[in-house]
Amino acid sequence: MSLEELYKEVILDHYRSPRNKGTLNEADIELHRDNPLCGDEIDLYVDIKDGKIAGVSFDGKGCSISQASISMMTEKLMGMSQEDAEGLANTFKAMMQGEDPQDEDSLGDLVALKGVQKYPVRIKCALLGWNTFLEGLKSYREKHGEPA
Amino acid sequence: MSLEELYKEVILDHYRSPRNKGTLNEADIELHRDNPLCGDEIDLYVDIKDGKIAGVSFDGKGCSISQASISMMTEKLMGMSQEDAEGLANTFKAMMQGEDPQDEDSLGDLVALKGVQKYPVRIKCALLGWNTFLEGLKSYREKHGEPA
Amino acid sequence: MNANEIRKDFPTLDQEVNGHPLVYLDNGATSQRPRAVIDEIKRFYEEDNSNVHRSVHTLGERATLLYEGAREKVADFIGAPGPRGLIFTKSATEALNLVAYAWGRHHLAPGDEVLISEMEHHSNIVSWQLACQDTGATIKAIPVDVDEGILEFDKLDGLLSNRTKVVAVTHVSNVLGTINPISEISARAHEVGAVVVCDGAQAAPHIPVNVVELGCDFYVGTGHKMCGPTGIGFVWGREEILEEMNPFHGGGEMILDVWMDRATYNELPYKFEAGTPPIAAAIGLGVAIDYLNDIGMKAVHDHEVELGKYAMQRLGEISGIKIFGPRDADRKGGLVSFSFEEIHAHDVGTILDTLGIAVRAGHHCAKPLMRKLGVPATTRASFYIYNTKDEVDRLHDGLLQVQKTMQGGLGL
Amino acid sequence: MNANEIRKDFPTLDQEVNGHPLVYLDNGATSQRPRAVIDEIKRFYEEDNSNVHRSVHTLGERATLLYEGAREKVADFIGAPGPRGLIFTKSATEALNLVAYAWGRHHLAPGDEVLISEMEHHSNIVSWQLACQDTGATIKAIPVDVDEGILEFDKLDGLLSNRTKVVAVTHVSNVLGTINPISEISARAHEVGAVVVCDGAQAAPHIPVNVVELGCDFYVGTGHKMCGPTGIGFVWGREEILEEMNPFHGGGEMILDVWMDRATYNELPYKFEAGTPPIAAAIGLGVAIDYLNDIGMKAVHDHEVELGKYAMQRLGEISGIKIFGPRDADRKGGLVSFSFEEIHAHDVGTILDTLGIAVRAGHHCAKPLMRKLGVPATTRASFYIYNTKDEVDRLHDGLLQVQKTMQGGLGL
Ligand SMILES: Cc1ncc(COP(=O)(O)O)c(C=O)c1O
Ligand SMILES: Cc1ncc(COP(=O)(O)O)c(C=O)c1O
Repeated sequence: MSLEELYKEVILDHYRSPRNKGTLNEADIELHRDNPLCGDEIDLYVDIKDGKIAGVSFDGKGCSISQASISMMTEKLMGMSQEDAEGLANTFKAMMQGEDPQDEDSLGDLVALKGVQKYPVRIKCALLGWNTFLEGLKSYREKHGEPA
Repeated sequence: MSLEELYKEVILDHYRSPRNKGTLNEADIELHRDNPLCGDEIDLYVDIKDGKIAGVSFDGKGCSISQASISMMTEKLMGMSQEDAEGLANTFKAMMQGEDPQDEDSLGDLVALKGVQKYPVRIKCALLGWNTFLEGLKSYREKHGEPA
Repeated sequence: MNANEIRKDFPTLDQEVNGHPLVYLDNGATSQRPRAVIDEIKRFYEEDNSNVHRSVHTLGERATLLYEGAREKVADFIGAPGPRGLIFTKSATEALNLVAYAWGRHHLAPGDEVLISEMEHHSNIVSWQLACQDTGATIKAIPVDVDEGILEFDKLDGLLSNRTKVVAVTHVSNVLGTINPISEISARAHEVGAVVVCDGAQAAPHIPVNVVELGCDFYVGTGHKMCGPTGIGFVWGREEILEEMNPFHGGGEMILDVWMDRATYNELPYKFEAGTPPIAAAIGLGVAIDYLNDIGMKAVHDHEVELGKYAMQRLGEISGIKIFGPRDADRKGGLVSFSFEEIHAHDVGTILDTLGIAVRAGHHCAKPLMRKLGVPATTRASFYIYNTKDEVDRLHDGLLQVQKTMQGGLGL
Repeated sequence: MNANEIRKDFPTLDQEVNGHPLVYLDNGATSQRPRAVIDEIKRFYEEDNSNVHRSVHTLGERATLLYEGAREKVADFIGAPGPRGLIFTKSATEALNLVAYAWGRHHLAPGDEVLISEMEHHSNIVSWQLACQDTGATIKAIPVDVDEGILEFDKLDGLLSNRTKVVAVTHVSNVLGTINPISEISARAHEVGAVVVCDGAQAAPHIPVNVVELGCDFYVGTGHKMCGPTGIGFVWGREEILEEMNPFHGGGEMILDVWMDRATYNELPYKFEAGTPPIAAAIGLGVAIDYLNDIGMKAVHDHEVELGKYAMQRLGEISGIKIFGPRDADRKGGLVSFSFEEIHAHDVGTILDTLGIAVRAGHHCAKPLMRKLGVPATTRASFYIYNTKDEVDRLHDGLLQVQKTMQGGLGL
């Protein structure tokens, strides 16, 4: 794997200029998680309106893979229905675990992270934001009596 | 090592017809020892008069190596001075530990046991009687105020 | 399966010992290793050698994939529901001690009982003795029926009670060859709420094993008796039990975070694998398992039953021999323990060695069983996939020579 | 000594990673193995493979002689008075846990203190934490002077008291490279009657070691960091202390006799080696020690000091880099830990790997020290006998590339 294949320009771009960084004042999901292996940390904020993701932001620090992955995630999730968001998260996880999902096209730019597969230790970095989102969504639904 | 080299006729002879087997009624040294590894057991009896070994016998059970070694030992020790007996025991131990002592000639028939060297686990069998004798001699001297 | 073909995969077998072609019948102590295992260890050290888990570099990732791949193979091999409950240790002995420490020290109390059997290996006796010393619990043992060579199963109910916290029994006896009825024992033990530890050191190499069918809570094995390297063993445990257990060794890899005075622990199975594991040995064990799977464990067992039968027949022809264990070769692993009234086991072993035949002579780390059998030691011939009937014949002839040497004139 | 010649003995080094010749600078995690070690493991498995100690057959005797020969080599290598105090374990981690269990659990009590240091590896922290949990003792730590990268030695007297039962300190820090003044620490610790445990995992591979001069009571090492195989470590202990200690694991080989409810224990060192040991790995370690002795440990250290100096100089040229540990390369082992304000260690590690350079990025199993240094992780380049100044240059250039990638445009 060459440097260019792994550290694709789009990853570096999101790392250097993260999108949706900051806090949301009124968030339905607000969750802090970290990756004890490398010290990566994230605070995720999601605002849900009418079953759709009306706002999403994050704060945190960590390696380029985790930060770029989260930044790209926030862009993607914005405006999605809960179900579509959950589906996307699972598709992304499947790709990172080497499963080659059928709907990989839906991932768009996120496919840039595929190279991380080769570094199993780093897969956890790429998944940090997504796992935090899925966990947050689950608690949100339980709180609101929706089927998990 | 061939069967004939290891199980020399003299060893088998002592094993089948052990010399000086039995108890001594009046023994200065009387000691029971065993080799926990293989279950060999020995009772050694030594009668000392005027610094000389006036009588020696043994009882016990075990493998041919331990029993032949003890039987040959009793023959050799009979009549020896304490010092010579101790010297012989140490010469024998040296040989068994692969040290090629200068006075190996003094061992006579005992040289037949040299082949056991190749089987470190069995060296303990060959030494059982001798170590028991040295231990007994040491206590005897301590009891009688002689330098150990 | 063809033992004569299989032999060719085992370089050690192709040598002379004391001027005779080697007959290796000490597989109960340790098996030989096929070329595939030896070559993979060499290849690993030459190409992928690295530490596992926390490396972000290429060699580290390769080593980690191989090591975790080996874990999956072992878990599959014993029918475990998944690899998370499969912990690598250095030996079956360490595996039993892991359970006796990490579970035993935190669950046993005065008045509690540990039920083992009279046919246990020292590793499954002394490990529990030490746990009992530390906790005040006591040991009981299921007796052995010496004539039949089996556990006195009808005594089990009388021995089990709500005081019984652990039942720790061997799957296959290393002295008698007996295959114990673990699933029945598990069922009865679970009725009184005891945890079942099964020592599979002599089973996993020789018969198909499925921990779910056995119903045990812990299952222990060792690589060096099953074509794998020395220095690698394993214990599988039910995940629910492992989850709530204390760790065993403290160190790297088994933690999530560490402060000066406390730590949080990693998920299964890493919580129980502190420090750098025996990486190359684990990978070698994975290849050994591939090798055994290629043959098929049913075929392995069938071959050993056949050899066992033949050995019982040929050795039975020898006057003055006493054979221990079940008479029915179908009901036991492929080994035969025996003794002669007048000849010490060490002489048997040494004379056979001068004839190029390697067997075990001694107490086989089962002193309480020796006492029960009324002998200081036995001689044991234990078979594996590469042994042949010709070798059994060599053993038979060798034993006649032993008798000739020890009892008659040399007459060589 | 000539690193370019030595390299040829290490097959792993002769490969490309991601299209670049491998630069292996992760020796702190594990070293590579010379061909002599790999070949001996193969030869042993092909020719002498057998279990040790209780076999009376030829293969068993050969294996036993090789295994015990390895013990003597290790004992000599660390200046031990003899092999009886030298116990083989599977790793340094197991070795430290052996002391924490077999000594710690039977000598610590509420009110007692275990004194470690802030620069310990988790293996020398968590092992004692678990012992303290079981006994009610507490842990204290000698602080680290972050600027100097050394222990605050003047704090030692204030920390030691008659409550101190154990002082457990690393000989060489795996993060800072600091060589600690063990003989002074031993002397002071002995004044208050404490037992001294020295973690030599990062010392024995790199500097001459003499346990008598160090004055410690236990000394721990690990094979895989010193050219030996994985799965083998050791602890040397003073015989008087080992004699009166309880055993650790219960099982075969560590006993003299066993009854159902009790056992008597074997002499040293076997009392502490229950079960089948990592035979091949121990024999491989013996060959590794021959290999290191041929070079000479003084020469090994000199080479690493030279490389360390050169690395500090070249890395010091890079803007924005922060280097941890003693500035004076003479006073430390051959490793350099560093970080960049704006770049995560994992990105450094991964990008270097794409350039064929293997380093360690992470907390190095030393989380308390990371907290003290105020970083979540560092990058560590650790050297060994086969590393060269050219490789340090490759590291230097690689780090410039890391900065370019992470901070600027790609500009490749
Ligand atoms: C200072 C120190 N102590 C202990 C250990 C643990 O050694 P092992 O890898 O043999 O478990 C290491 C290496 O990881 C170390 O660097
Ligand atoms: C039944 C049984 N349990 C346990 C062990 C100990 O296994 P290991 O040699 O891996 O310590 C053995 C072998 O010696 C055995 O036969």
